[in-house]
Order: sequence, then C-alpha cells, then structure tokens
Amino acid sequence: MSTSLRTEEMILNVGPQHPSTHGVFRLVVTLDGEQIIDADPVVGYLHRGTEKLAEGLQYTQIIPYTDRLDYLAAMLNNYALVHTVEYALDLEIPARAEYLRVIVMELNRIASHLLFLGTYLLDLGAMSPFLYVFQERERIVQLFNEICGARLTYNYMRVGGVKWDAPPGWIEKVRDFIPFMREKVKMYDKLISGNEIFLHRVRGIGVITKEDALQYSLSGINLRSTGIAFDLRKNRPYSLYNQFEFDVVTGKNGDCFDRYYLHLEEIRQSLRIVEQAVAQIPEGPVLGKVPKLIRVPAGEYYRSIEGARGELGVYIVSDGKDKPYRLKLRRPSFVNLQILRKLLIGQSMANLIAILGAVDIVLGEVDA
Amino acid sequence: MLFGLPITGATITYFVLALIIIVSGVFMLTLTNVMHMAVSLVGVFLGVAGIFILLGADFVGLVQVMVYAGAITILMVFALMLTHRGLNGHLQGEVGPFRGTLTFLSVAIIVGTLLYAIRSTPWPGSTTALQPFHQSTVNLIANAIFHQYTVAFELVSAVLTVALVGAAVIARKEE
Amino acid sequence: MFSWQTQPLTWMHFLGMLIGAVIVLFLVLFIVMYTIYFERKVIGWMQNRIGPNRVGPFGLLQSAADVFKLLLKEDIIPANADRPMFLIAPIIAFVPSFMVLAVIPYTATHIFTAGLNVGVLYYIALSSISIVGIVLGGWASNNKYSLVGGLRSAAQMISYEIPLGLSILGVIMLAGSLNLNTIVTHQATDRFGWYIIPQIIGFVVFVIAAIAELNRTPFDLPEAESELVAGYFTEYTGFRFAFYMLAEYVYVFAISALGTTLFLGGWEGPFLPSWLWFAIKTSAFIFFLFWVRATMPRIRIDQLMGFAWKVLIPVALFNILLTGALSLIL
Amino acid sequence: MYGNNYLFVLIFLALGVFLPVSSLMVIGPLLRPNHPSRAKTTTYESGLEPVGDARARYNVRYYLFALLFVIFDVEIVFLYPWAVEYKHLGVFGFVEMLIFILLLVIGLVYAWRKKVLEWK
Amino acid sequence: MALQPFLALGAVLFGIGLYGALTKRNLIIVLISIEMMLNAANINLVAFAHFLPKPNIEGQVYALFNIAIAAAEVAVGLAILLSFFRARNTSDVRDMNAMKW
Amino acid sequence: MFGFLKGLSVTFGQLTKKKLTLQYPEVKPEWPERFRGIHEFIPELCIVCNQCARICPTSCISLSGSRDENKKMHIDTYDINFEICILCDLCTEVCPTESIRMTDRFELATYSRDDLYKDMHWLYENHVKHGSYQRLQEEKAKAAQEAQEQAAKEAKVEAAAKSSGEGGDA
Amino acid sequence: MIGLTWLVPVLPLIAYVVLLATGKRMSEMAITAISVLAVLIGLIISIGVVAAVGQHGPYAPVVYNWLAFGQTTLTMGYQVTNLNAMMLLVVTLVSTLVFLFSKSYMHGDERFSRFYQYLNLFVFSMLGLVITSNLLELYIFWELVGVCSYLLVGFWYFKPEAAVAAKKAFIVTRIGDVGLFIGIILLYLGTGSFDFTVVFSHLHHFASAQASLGALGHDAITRLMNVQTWVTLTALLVFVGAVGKSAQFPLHVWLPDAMEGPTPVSALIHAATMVAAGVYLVARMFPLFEASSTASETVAIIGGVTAIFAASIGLTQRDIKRVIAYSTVSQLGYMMLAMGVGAYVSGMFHLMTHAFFKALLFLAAGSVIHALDTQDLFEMGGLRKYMPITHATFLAGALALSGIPPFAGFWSKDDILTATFDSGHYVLYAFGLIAAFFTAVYIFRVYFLTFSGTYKGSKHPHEGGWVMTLPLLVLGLLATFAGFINTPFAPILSRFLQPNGPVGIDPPANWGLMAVSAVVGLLGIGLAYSLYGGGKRADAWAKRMGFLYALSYNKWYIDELYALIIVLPVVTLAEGLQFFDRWIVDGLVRLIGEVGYTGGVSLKYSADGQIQTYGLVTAFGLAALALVALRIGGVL
Repeated sequence: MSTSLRTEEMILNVGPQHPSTHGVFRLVVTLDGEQIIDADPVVGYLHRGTEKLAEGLQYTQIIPYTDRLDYLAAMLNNYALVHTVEYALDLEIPARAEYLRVIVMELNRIASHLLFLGTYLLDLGAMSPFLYVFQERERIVQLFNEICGARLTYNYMRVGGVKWDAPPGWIEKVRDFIPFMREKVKMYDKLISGNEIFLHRVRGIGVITKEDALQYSLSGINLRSTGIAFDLRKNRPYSLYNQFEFDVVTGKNGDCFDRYYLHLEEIRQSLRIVEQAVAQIPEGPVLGKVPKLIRVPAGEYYRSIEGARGELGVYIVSDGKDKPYRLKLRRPSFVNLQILRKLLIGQSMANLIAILGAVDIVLGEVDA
Repeated sequence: MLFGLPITGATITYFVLALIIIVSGVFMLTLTNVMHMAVSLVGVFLGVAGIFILLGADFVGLVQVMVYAGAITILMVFALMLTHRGLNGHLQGEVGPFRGTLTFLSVAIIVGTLLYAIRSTPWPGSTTALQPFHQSTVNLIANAIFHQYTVAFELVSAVLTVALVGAAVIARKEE
Repeated sequence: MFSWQTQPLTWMHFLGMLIGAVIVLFLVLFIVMYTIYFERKVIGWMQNRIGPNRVGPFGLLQSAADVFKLLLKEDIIPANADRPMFLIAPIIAFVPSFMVLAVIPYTATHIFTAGLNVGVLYYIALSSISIVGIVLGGWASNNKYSLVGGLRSAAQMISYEIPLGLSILGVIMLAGSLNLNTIVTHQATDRFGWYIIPQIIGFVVFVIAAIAELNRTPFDLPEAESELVAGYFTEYTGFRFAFYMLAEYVYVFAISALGTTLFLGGWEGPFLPSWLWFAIKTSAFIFFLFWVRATMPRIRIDQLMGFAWKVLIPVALFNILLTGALSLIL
Repeated sequence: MYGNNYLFVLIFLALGVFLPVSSLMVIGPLLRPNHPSRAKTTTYESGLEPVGDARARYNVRYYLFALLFVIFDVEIVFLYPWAVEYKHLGVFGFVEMLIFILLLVIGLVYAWRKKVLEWK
Repeated sequence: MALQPFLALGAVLFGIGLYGALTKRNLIIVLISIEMMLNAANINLVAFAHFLPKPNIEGQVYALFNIAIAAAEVAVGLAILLSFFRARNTSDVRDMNAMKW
Repeated sequence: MFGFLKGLSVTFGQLTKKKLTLQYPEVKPEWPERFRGIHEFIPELCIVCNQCARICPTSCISLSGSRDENKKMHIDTYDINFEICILCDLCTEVCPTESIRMTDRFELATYSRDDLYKDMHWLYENHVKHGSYQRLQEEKAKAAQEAQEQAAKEAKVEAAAKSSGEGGDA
Repeated sequence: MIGLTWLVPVLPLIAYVVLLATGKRMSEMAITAISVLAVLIGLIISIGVVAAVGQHGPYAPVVYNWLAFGQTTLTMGYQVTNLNAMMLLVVTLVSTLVFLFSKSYMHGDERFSRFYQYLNLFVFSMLGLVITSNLLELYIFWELVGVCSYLLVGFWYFKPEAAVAAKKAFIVTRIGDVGLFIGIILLYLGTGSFDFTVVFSHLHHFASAQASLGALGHDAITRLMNVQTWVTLTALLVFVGAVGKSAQFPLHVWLPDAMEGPTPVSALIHAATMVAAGVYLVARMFPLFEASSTASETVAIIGGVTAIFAASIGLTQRDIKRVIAYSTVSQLGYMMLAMGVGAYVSGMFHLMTHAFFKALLFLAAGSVIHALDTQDLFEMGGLRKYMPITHATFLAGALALSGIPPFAGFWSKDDILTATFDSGHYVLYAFGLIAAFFTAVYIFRVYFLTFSGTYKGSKHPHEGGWVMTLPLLVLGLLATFAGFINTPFAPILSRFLQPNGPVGIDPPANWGLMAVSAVVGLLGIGLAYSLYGGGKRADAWAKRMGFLYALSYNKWYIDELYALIIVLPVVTLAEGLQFFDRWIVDGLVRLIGEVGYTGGVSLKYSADGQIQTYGLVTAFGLAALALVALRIGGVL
C-alpha cells in the first residue's frame, strides 16, 4: 500500500479572522482531504485578564467587568458576582429587587438564546433567521435600555439589589412582550425545525454522550442535550427560582439538533418564568441596606448560577479587605469548549461549522 | 485571394479557427505549466468545434464543446491536480534534444507527405460554397443512429458502462 | 415572425445583428444590475428590512454604484498566484455566460435570438465551459479556500449538469426539437399546455439542478461563507471579482430564461406583448430563486453530491422513461 | 440562411470577449489605483501567514465524479437526438433507449454500491 | 471553400498531436496529445461528410461515436494513470516500461 | 416531509410585513431617559471630591482642583480618556452634586486616538450640544415654543410683506 | 391472460434485478416474498394460459425484429403452444414450491439473497427457454440455464467438491451444447430461419414433397448432403444437446455430482426443470425427429439404455441425493425412450409427473438432510416418528416413482412402457420393465433406510417450518393425483397436447401390460423390504453379489473409463509432445537463442519498454517509407 494518492495533510487555520468563529477564535485544523484529523483550538485573542484585574478593584467596580464576560448575557454575569458577594455578606435582598433580577435575567437568557439561533442558522447558510431574531432581541434590549440605560453592558445589579427600579410602564411592556415572543418561537419552529436540509445537517452530528458530557464537566444546554436534567435553577435554587414553575428540558441524543432545539425550548421556559415573575412582582425598595464600602469577611466563597451557557460560578477568596484577594470565574463557555476537539476529530470539514456553532461559545467568556 | 482561396466569410472564419487551433496546439507543446497546457487544450477543442460548425455539423460541434471542452478538460484538470507534485504545476523538460529533433523531423516528413497527398489528389465532389443541410442535422443524426447504427449505439453504451466500471475500480483501488 | 434564419446575409443585416447583440449586451448588464437590486430588495423585504435605498431613488442606482466602486478598486494579484491564469480565469467564466443568451427567444420576433436547431444543447455545452473558468480561478489564486472552493464548485456543477441535461429531455421529447423557438411555439399548441404540466417532475429536477448550477443557496457550498470564506474568488478584487459576480448573475438570468422557455411557455401568453410575458415569467422564476435563498440553510457537501447522483439523476431518468412510455400510450 | 444564426452567435462571442477585455485591460488600468504592497499580495488565510502550499494534492473523489460526469455527459449527447426523433422512432426507439439507459444505470448502481458516490 | 484546407488542417493537427505524444513525458499530456490526434481525425470525417458529392450524415455520426469512445478512453486512461501514480508516485511516461506494476 | 415548504411560507409572509430598518444618520434612535451616553460635566457644580475618579473601574478620569479665595474647592482640569472609558455609569452614581452626568450622545468615532482625550471644556460643550435627557427635553420644549413664536412672528412679517409686496408690484 | 404470457419470465427477471440492486439490505422474509410473488403471479398467469390454450388453441407467435445483418433479420419473440403452456405450468408450479421451501432450507446463509438471485435468474431463463419462438433465442436461454446451473451447483464454492462438480457440470453439458449449436446452424443453413414455425413448415415440406434443399437457395448445404442425411444429422446433433442437458448416457456423469449444490437446487433444476429441458427440446423439435427414423431409433435406444443403466447404479449408492439423482437420470431415460418410440404425449406426461414426484423426493430428502446434516443413508433411520409429514410425502413420492397404482408415476410410466411395447421395441420394453423393477427397489431401499428402523444419529431431528412442509404437502398431493389427468380412460393431457391429432393415437388401455408393470413395481418393493425393511442392512447381500455390486456402486466405472480413454491418451500425448518439445525443438531453439541472445543483449536498448520509443520508431519508419514513396513517385 503506497500512500502517494492519499491527500497530503493540510493544515488550515479557521480563524481568528474567519466568518464563522463568532469572534477571534482560532482553530488549527489538520485536514486529510476534507476530513478533520486534528483540531486544535487556540484561545486568548480576547483575553483581558478580568480575574487579575479584579484583584485591584472594589466589588462594585468589578461589576462592569463582568458585563464583558459573556457579553450576550451580561445580566446573568452581573448576578453571579453580586450573588456571591451577597452570599458572603449574608445580605437580605428586597423582594422587588429579586423579582426584577429574575425578570431581567430570564429576558437576557432569551436574548442570548435568540442570538444563538440566528448565528447558528447563519453558519449553516440560512440568512433570514439571523435577521428575524434581532427583531425580538431588539425588544428585549430596548427593555434593558430603559431599565438601566445600556443595551449590552448593563451594569445593572448592585450588591444588595439593583441599581434602578423599573421605570413606569416597564413591567407592562414586559408583560406584552411574552405573547409576542411565544408567537415568534412558533414561527421559528415552523421556519427552521422542519426544514429537511437543516435536519440533515444537524441530526446525529456532533453527538455528545452522557459519559463524555460528565467527563468533560459540561454544563448548560450542552449537558442537558445528552439527557441529563441538570439545571442549577432547579438543582441548587438561588434567588427566587424555587417559587416559579418551569421545566428542565432535556434532549435525547446529544446531537446538534438537540442543542438547537433546547435553545428554543428554554426560551419557552424562560417566558414562563418571566410571566410568573411579572404577575407576582411586589412594590418596595430595590436596594437593601449595604455598607458604602463593601468588605467581604475573610474566607472563601463559591456560588454558581445557571448562566445562559451553563454553570457560571464565582469564587472569591477574601482577606477581609474591600477588594478580593483572588477572584476566579467558572466560565461555562470555556469549559464547554474543551470537548470540541473530541467532537471534531474524524468529522468532515462541513460538519465543523455545525458542531462549533452548536457548542455555542462566546469568546468574551472563553478568554475572560 | 488568400492561399488560392476566395476571400469570403467562411474562408476568414476558417483561417481564424485554423490559427486558433494551431497556435493553441503549439502552445500546448511548448508551455511548461500543465495548467496552462490544459487551457490551451480548451483552445484546440473549441477551435475544432468551430470547424465542425463551419462544416455544417453544428450538433457534432456542440457535442465537441460539451464533451471535450467541458467534460474531458475538467477530468484532465482534476487528474493534473491529483498527480502534479508541488512544483506549481511545472514539468521538468521533455525528451532529449536528439530524440526531439528526430521526432520532429519524422513528424514533419509525415505531415509534409500528407499535405502533398492532399494537395495532389483530385478530390471528388463539390468545391464550391459550404452547403448546410436543409433538414436539421439532429434529426438526420438521430435517424442514422437509431436505424442504421443501432448495434453501434448499444455498443457505445456498453463501452461507456465498462469504462465507468473499469475506471472506477482502477481509480478507487486504494480504498 | 422575423428571424435571422429567413434573411439573406447582407451588410445591413450584419449591422442589424450587431446592433441586436449590443442591445442584448446592454440589456443584460442592465438586467444583471437590477437582478442584484431585486435580490437585495426581495431578501431585505423577507427579512423585514428595506434593502438598498440610499443611492438614487429607492436605491435604484445602488448596483450601478457598486459596479463603479468595483471598477475603481485596486486590482490585487496575490504574489503566489499564477498570474496569467489568474488574469484570464474570470474572462473564461464570463464569456460563455453571455454567449448562452444568444439562443434565448425573448420575444415572438427573433431579432435578438439565434434560432439554432440545437439551441438546448448549445446552452448546456457553453455553460459547461464556465466551470473551467471557475476551477482555474480557484487554482490560480493559490489559496486554500479558493482551491477547495473551485474544486467543490466544479464537482458540484458537473454533478448537477447531468440532471439538468436529463430534466430537459422530457421537454425535448414532447416538442421534438432542440430549437428553443420551436419549443415555445409547441407549447402554445400542445394539448397539455405549458410543459410544466406534463413535465412537472422534469421541472422540479430542473429547478433544483438549476439552483445548484448557479451555486446558490441551498447549494452555495463553493462560496460557503462560514466554511470557505468566499470560495473560488476569495483572492479576487475589483473588476475581476465583478466579472465572476457578473457571470453568476447572468447565469441567474439565463437559466431563468431557459426555464421559462422550456417549461413556462416562454413568451407565450394572451393580451400582453410577448416580451412582457417573457419578462414576467422570468422574473417569477428569478423571484423563486431569491425566495429560496432567503429561506434555506446550506446543504452539506456529501449530501449535495449524493443528492445529485442518488436522487436527481435516477428521478430524471425515470422521468424520461415515464415520458417515453406515456407518450407511447397516449 | 441557417448560417446566419451562427454569425449571430459569433457576434455574441466577440462582444462577450470584448466586454471583459476592454474593461479589464483598457478602461480598468486607467481608472483604478495600483499600489501593491507585500501585505496586500499575501494570500488570505484567516488573518495569519499561510501554512504550506495551497496546491496540495487533492482527493481522488473529485476525479471520480469527473469521471462519472464524462460518461453521463456522453450519454446525454446520445439522448438528445433520440429525444428529438422520439415521436418517429416509436416502440423500437423506446426499447433501444431502455437498453441504453439500463446499461448505464447498471454502471451507476455499480458505482453506487462500490461507494464511489460517497463523498466521504 | 474546398475540402483540401480542412484536410490540411487535420493533417497539421495530427502532426502536432503526434509530436506531443512522442516527446512529452507527462502521461496526461500524452493523453491530451492523443485526444488532439483523434480530433484531427474527426475533422477529416466531418469534412468528408460535408464535401463528398452527395452530402451525407455518416461522417458526423462516426465523429459522434468517435467522441464517445474517446471519452471512454480518456476516462480509463487517466484511471490507469492514477493507479500507476499511486504505485510509483510519478506520472512520467519513461517509468512506464512494464506491463505490470 | 416538505418542512421546507413551511419555511418558504414563513419567509413569503414576511414580504408584506412592516419594515423595521431605521434610517440611521437621518433618523436617530429614541433613547430612553436612563441612556448612558458620553458624559457631560458641569464645572460649577463640582466640589472636587474625587469620588468619581476613585470609583472608576478603568481609571479613565483624572482631575485636579484648587481652593479659591473662599476656601472652596473648584475644579481646574477634568479629563476623561474615552479610549478606556466603559460608560459604566459608576461615576455619575457616586457624584454627590450631579456635576458629572451622562448624555444621550453615543457617537465617538474619530480619526485619531488623541482626540479621545476629552477635557473639561469639551465635556461642558457636550452638555451644550447634547445634554442629558432631562435637559434635552427641556430644551426641546423651549425650542419648540420659540419656534412657535418665531413662526407666528414670521407669519406676521410675511403677511405684512405680502401685502406690501403686492402693493409694490402693482 | 394469454397476452400476459411474456410477463411470466419477465417477473423473475425483475425480481432478480431488484434483489441484485438491494442485495443484502433486505431481510430474508422480504427476499423470499419478492421471489415467491414473482413466480406465483407467473403461476397464476400460467394457469390462465393453459386454460386459454385449452379452449382456443395455440397463440400466434409474437415476434420482434432484433438485429439485421444484410439480408438476414434475426427475430426475438415468444410463442404459446399447448406444449409450452404445459411446461410453463409445470415450471412455475415447481418453482413456486421450491422457492418457498428454500426460505427455510437456506435460512441463515450469508449469501441468501444471492441464492435467490440465481434462482430467479434461472427461472427466468427456463421460462424463456420454454416460451421462445426461435432456435437462436432458445440456444441463448439454453446456455443461460446452463450458467445458472453452474452457479447454483457451485453455490457453496468454498467446498472443493462443489466447485469441482460445478465445473464438471458445465464442461460436460458444453459438449452437448456444441452439438446443439451445430445442429441449429445446420437447421438454419437448410431452412434459412431460426423460427420454429418456419423450420417446421420446411420440414413438413420436405417430408411431403421430398423437395431438395437447394430449392431453398441455400446451396452450401446441398453440396454436402441430401435432405435425409441433413435431417438425420441435424436431429442427432440436436439430440446430442438434449443428451448433455438431460444427462443421458454417456453424458450423464455430471448430474450425480451436481448434487453438491443446495438441495432445493437439485429439486428444481436437476430434477424437475432444467434436466427436463433436453426432453422438452426433443419434444419441441419433434417434427424433426419424426422426419428421421434413424434419429428416433437412436433416441429410443439411448433412452432405454440410460433408464436401466442409471437405475442399476442407483441400487447401491449410499448418498441419499445421489440415489435420487441416478433415479432422475433413469427417469429421463424413460422420457427419451418415449420420445424415441414416438410417444410424444407419454414422454411429456412423464416429464410432468416426474417433475412433481421427483421435486417432492428431493425436497423431502432436503428436509431430511436439513434435519440431520448428513446425506449418508446408513446414518439415518427411524425418521418416521420424528418427521411424519416428510415421511408421508416421501412415501407418496416413492410410490409414485415405483409406479404403483394409482400414484401419478404409474400412469405415466405405464403409458411409456405400453407405447414402447406397441411400437414393437420389445427389447427396450424389457429394459424399461427391468428398470422399473430396479426403480422400485432402490427408492424403497432409500425409504426403508431412512424412515424405518431406529434412528442412529445424535442430532434431534424435527420437521422444518410450514414453508418447508407446505411445498411437501402440495407436491405430495400432486404426486398422488396428478396421474389422473391422463389415464387411458380419460386422456385429458393427450387431448390437450394433441388437439388435432387422430383420435385413436392413444392405444386402448392394455390391461395386461398395466398389470405387469404394477406387479413389477410391487415385486421391487417387496425385494427392498426383504433386504432393508425394518432397519436391516443388506451388507451380506452386497458381498454375495460381489462384482455386480461393485460395478453398480462404482457407477459402472464410467468416470474411470473416461479417465482412461480420454484423459489418459491426451495426457500421454502431451507428455510425449513435451518431451519432443523440450529436448528436440527446444534444443534447436536454445541453440538459436544463444546466438540470438548475444545480439539481443546488444539490441535490447532499442526495446526499452517505452511506448514513445516504439512510437518514434514507427513514425520514423513511416517517414522513411513516405520519403521512399515520394522518391518513387518522382516527387523528390
């Protein structure tokens, strides 16, 4: 057997400047023909040293930095930090503030999932969904803009509550948004979920097994798509989540289709939560009694929440000063990214995009 | 009068086409890059197709375009891409100068003899204007193939199938 | 009915032909410009956008502006590229795309049409030359994306040329001619009406193969942005790039016109002038292409090739046999 | 004059060549700037220096598809005259073509079963 | 126009093809050269069909068959070349001096 | 089967929907009250307490002040480096006198990085040109009123001119 | 219905193609379903065809032009005569049952689909052979069935015996086929056509008007021979083909070996259908044989000899399938005998009943083999208890074979014997009678060894599923009752096959002869019982018979004879020639070679294996010749 007609191995850089890497992500792919024989993710093009920077910042000052981790779900990042600090301080949070937090977090989750749908379909070559999702996302972003004055980097949460109460009429707008969004989810189902070409491209592609998912310590939709019902909102409830009715939806096969469809399903679930929260929200203050300069008692604290992409954890080591001695962030995208190589090896070049897209990483979070 | 031929549209077309064919052919022999050769090959094929059309055989001409300029060229290009070795498609030389000269002389004599024979043979038939067929050539060809040359036609399909199977087997042996 | 075929060849007529061809050329450039505009508008509308609207009223001059922009852009030839090939590849791709327009019967009067007796074959044969241009462009660029794009493009186009050619056969069997004019006039008198009705299988195959031949969504793999950046013309800039685009859009028009002629009765139709009928039908065809583009994700390469050889070709062959058998019975 | 049609085609050819040649080689150079630099003329590869030569040898399956294409192209060539004369050939023509197609379908099926049609 | 110019063209093209087939080292180029020789033959066939006293269609039909066979020949020829190339990693004709490899 | 037809119907349905494109440079988006745009700074209000500079997570604010004859602190320089400012709003949050506020201006593109160092005057000018939301509303109302008055005045003048002009012509 | 006749062979062909295309992907159930459905529909159509032909007489040939060479046009087509119709029915019926049976028999074989592909192809070819309207087509199908037989015998090609047997079957039948082919060509030369109708009308013409062949304008043949010689020669050559295919003496050797194939194949091909093709051929070409008494005599003699000869071998074989195979050869001999003595209907009648009961016997044997995994008779016994259905049906088959009234075999065999007696061939009649006796003995030997006594094996035998027993039952019924369609009292088949024949052609029932043959059969059974009944082993008897037993057991040493008279001389001659070649010719050559070698070494660089060098030399030579020609022509 001679090897001469075998295609020579070709090394191809996908990214950092490539249309389908969603940012500055680089994947060094070794190809045999069109088959991937090795894939080496190279990260760090967006590294900002958030964790190190945090050591020189007061806790309030860290909040804007968390906005920039998973920039598609800044509210959740905000919350993860303040939640940990509150846990460390053992603070009492006003009820209205908690409700507002839940509403904005779930809205942000919807916005983030919508963007996933859009970009994923764009990667697979369908252009329209990308533009459709921006319409709904725009409404959410406008709601955020009204409540905190920013569209992407919200900096909304504060230790002990939230920065601002909802402006007049805001709650009603959220209430109106829910049926609108439900309609749209139906439309996506109709537009995408039944399309044969789409199904052929995602069904059975990039299958993650339960074992692998656990071994690689995946979380979020990547984990749930394999059929493991693990959702921190249910499994380790924080905030008000034990007061709301919602389901932890899981996939069956762990393939790209499941991951796609779970995003759609989770939008539905988030809408349920928002609906309940909007109905129950009480009046009252939005910021609890917090010392002006926050000093976290010496010790180590870890809390994690269900971020848009999985378990988003904040680990604080404090020496009792107003700045953390060490701040470690468990960024779900980064953890989820680890399985990419395993998923890619042996696949064809065309599946690379489908798999990479479905793993759903945000580079801000990966590189931190 | 041009080379003893009256200057008509057909004559001019003939000379242009002949020029294209011969120049492309010579290019094909002299270029060193296989891809360039492939392109000049397209020139030859298209020129020949033009000659066919000039001779009133438009169906054959277009078949020539389709099969040669379209299909076979692509096949050649793919084969070239599969087998060239990193030299940006350049070939190393050809045969030695002695053999080259000998070949050239032999070929030149043969062609010369042929040309002489063509010139000196009293060809029968019309030597006037090009007369296109009145009926569409396609119908004529169809009638010929499907009535007179049925066996040949079926044999062609057999040959094609065998070529397909054979080539697929040979080319795919590695897997 | 005027046709060049019935006229003696005089210098006047030659001039007439020349003028006709030049008109077609400018018409084509115009049509291509507005096809692009139309595409952007349609897709914009389907995506709740308004599409181009800045240059000229309703953005009507947008394409013209784009063309000028491209004309004024620097022509970059990569250092590693094979220069002569790089230079002529777009031309090889473009010329056949324009030439195929010579046989399309736009109107009942064939001033702009060569009534070739082998018109359909002419189209198929000529369009296959463009593949050479594309694969050469990809090769000459010496860029991985370009090369893969060019090869894929070629593989795809050759694969879909077969079903395209086969899907037309049903029409030819019904019309008994390769002459596009005759095919149109046959459709006027045929008892089944336009051939889309008796040849619905053929039509479906034709449309699918046509979309694939055009490298358009959902078969736009060669220039699959998310994988191959821009496919075979990744390295092309300026007007060379423009000629690839031009070729692509001329083919959009040409294949729509061919589909109209073969299946939708060409310029046939009551009340309105024939050229208008032709324009309406062709626009509808083109609209469909854009509509599909606005909806579909991209198919995967192995599925693409498998679809051509395992589905379309057997279906097309079946269609031929079915047509043959039915026309024997009926 | 049937030949007129080809004259018309010839004019199209001339115009088709004229347009790109004139715009690319005559008008273009007058209008566009030309300031090549090393950075501009490097090959694009996701913003990095290209690794290796792009013209690596490519997979044999491209050749196989081209092969199938050539064979089927020739088949189409024979199908066209058949289709044109089909109405006059009758049952006999149908049977002849049936055999012809059948033989090629056998080839196709063979290729199919030998996994020539698989892209992977 | 007369028959002779076409025959002459055919002869010249044949000569070019012959020269290429005998001097080129790359087997693909040799195959291309052979295709050119076949083309030259086709020119003659079509020309005879057109110019003989009674214009007939046979020449064209033969040319058609010729094209079909040539296509098959190229397909198989190149397949053999690929196979050879796989075994020897060369497409040089000089290395093809055995019936089996 | 035929799921793609459903998809086609969805896209076709969008054709007639209202288009959402905003003609951006001509039509600006309506920003809400709390919108966090580029700062404005009102030197008169500043007491040079330095809180804004201290809270700034990126340390983009630098200021200096001096005591005047009344022993009152008053600001001398106040620069914000918009290369690194992340518009997080913390400075305005801590400002006791609301001398630093955020406007609805969001366009900051320049040709040079140096242009992104904005000093006190620029920031004050920014207030004049854009202003915060409240102020903008006030100014709008005022302008509208003025315009109304102006229009009324003009109408009067025009009417007068018309009558006089007609007279002149005749 | 009759218009659909062409569908009967085409359906299995379609099934073949479908199976070929889908291959292993289909389940065994689906494969069987497709195949059975194809032949079942064929069977239904065949029944319709028989009914229609019975009512309205033969169907005019449907003929298409196939190829034209110059003046000659070859045709393709099919024809439905009464004979064809009957054969169609028999073939489709047996095929359906065998197809059904095979499902269970071949269950689990990894080439299950391939097996059914071959079977389908075979059925297609066989049916094509049956309904074809001309000789050339017949020959094509004839060879096709041969190929299928080869493929199926060698189906388990990994068994060396099977591979050898397949080769043997193929080569031996080829000898006959060459004869047939020459015969067909001779017929064509004489009559100018391949079509049966045309050929027969010519033959009729010769017979009545004694016209010379030259009158037809085919001079080639007239220069060589007169009409009678031509007819005789042709008939004999055609018969050679039949001898090969029907395994008649002396070309019978392949059939017993062919039993290496799967049992359903033996049942279908090597008992019921293909081997009967030889008989069918003779029947189809009956006018030809009628025209030549010499040929008829030969047919009769060969048939008679084969009948007794094969039966005598069958007496001693140990392999159950071989016994039945020799039985087949013997029964085919009967049919040939009938053809030879002019009892065309009787032959066909026997062909039909034989198809039923022999298929039955094979399938029953298959059932036994399937249950026991052995073919050796001496390892069986006592199966009556374990396999009641098989036992019952085998018994029915055995009785039918032995010619015990009222089973099917009795009527047909008796018909033949009567016809032989009536035609005055008393010696052949005696042969037939003795063969009948042998038949009863050997088949009941098998019966007793297999079913009576006690079971000796270790494997637990049991019946196969319904797909195995159903065909057995159906065939059992047929073997029992099929004879009634042509009893001397109600000669339905005769009327069907010879609707226009003289009414009195069937001799009135000859009670004496009938009684004789029945008694002979019963005697045979008695002898078998006395020797083997109740599980006895007749080893002692065998010893006493000594030489005769050995003769029979070793198949009359025919294979050895062939080895001696054909293989040995050829090999000896070859050895001699090789000696001559090696030492005398080669010596000379080597001498020359040595001389040439030195020259060759120096010249070898001219033949460097490079095509371009050769091309260059050719071109150079051509150029030189051209120069010379031009010089001679005075141009230069």
